[in-house]
Amino acid sequence: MSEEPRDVFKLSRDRLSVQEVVDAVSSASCGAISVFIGTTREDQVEGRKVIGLEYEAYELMAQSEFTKLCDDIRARWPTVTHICIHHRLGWVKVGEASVAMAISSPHRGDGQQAVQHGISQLKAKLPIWKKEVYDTQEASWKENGE
Amino acid sequence: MSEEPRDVFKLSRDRLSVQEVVDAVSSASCGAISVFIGTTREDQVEGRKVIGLEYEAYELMAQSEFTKLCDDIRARWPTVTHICIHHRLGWVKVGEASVAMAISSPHRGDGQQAVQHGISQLKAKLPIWKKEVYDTQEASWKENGE
Amino acid sequence: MTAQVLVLYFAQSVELTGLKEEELPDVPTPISSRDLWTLLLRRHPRLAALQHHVILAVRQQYVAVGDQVVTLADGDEVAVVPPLSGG
Amino acid sequence: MTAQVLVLYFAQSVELTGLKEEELPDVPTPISSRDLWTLLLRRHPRLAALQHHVILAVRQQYVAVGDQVVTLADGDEVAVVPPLSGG
Repeated sequence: MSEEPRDVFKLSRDRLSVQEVVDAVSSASCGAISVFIGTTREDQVEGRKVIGLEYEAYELMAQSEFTKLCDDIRARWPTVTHICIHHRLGWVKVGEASVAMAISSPHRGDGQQAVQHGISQLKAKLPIWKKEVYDTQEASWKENGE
Repeated sequence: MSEEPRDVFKLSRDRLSVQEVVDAVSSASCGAISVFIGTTREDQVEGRKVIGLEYEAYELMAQSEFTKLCDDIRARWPTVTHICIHHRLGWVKVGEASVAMAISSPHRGDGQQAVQHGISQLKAKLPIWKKEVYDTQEASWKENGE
Repeated sequence: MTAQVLVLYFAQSVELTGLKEEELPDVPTPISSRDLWTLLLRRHPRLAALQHHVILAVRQQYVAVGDQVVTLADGDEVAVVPPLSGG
Repeated sequence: MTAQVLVLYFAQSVELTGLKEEELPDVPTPISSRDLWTLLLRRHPRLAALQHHVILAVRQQYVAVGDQVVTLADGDEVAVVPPLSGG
């Protein structure tokens, strides 16, 4: 009755669908789906207003780093069933989601910890970059963990 | 620029929409939405197979306990912006979601902790009950924290 | 003094009493929550299956079965609350 | 020995070099990652803005700029990896 674990990764210029990310991890053997959604925050930086973010990725390498990330999660939380990350590329305006991650697990504790760890690792390891774009037409590249 | 915090609670016999729960907490001032979805797990209990769960609630009191739960979360994590819980009533068959909770916050750490606490409190405090129904036509009332 | 209260049953207590709710016209008040439970138990002896597992709710506030004294008014809701299992 | 490698630039390094990628026909191999970075820096002096903040990726594996020696073959991908900011 046990299912083959699924690791699903998608980079896309389209709006993210939370439902699609959740459906990708759904499993009759799981009682819990833990989800994190990162959105572009309205922000003021030195008097300039952030109007959106521009994302780019080293796509093939992002896929292989995602596979390592999944291996790491499964080593730490062996009960994790399915893992899905969708990340947007290109222009993401304020209020829209840039990343969604979902993990299914039989019980909720493991999945919630695994999502927290997974998002930290995604920010530390996946070759993806964003530039903050301001209402003044200026822009600046961001750095995680600043 | 700061928004009025929203506490949204819905009990419903319809299928849960994750998108609706996420949209209920979305906010331009937030960079993080943390979500938990509880689903009915396929399970064997003493040789009988669980085919679904039957939920009921003391509806008015559930609403007032939800308000207390939100007050408790906001006291512990003051940065929490919006909180939404949708809980299903009636028949929920295996694989479907019975509860979805979403919390938005400026940064992700607070929201993720708040969702974990929120789901524990929901299970401990909201006057909602479920009966496991088996393929043998038998059924038994469940108890959280067994 | 007595009050007319509306008693609500949930989950297993519906099956044990065969009722979802009933009006009780002459509940003494003030009354300890233990005496209130005993009164319900006398009306519905099968509720004994929930003994030690049940709590009450009076006007939508939880009250453990014990020494706490509650004051009831006409129209108040009293609920029988078997172990919770939401989520 | 030398190898012909494909260098990929991302994020700020695209703006500093004006390039998304370029073929380098004569990269010595084996080579330390520090010497590889120095070679890129000589071609594109503006990359100095990333000094101490950059790492490389060789055949899609991260390599810190330092003593580690990499062996390159024709067609290998080398990427300039400014500080990550996904999520």
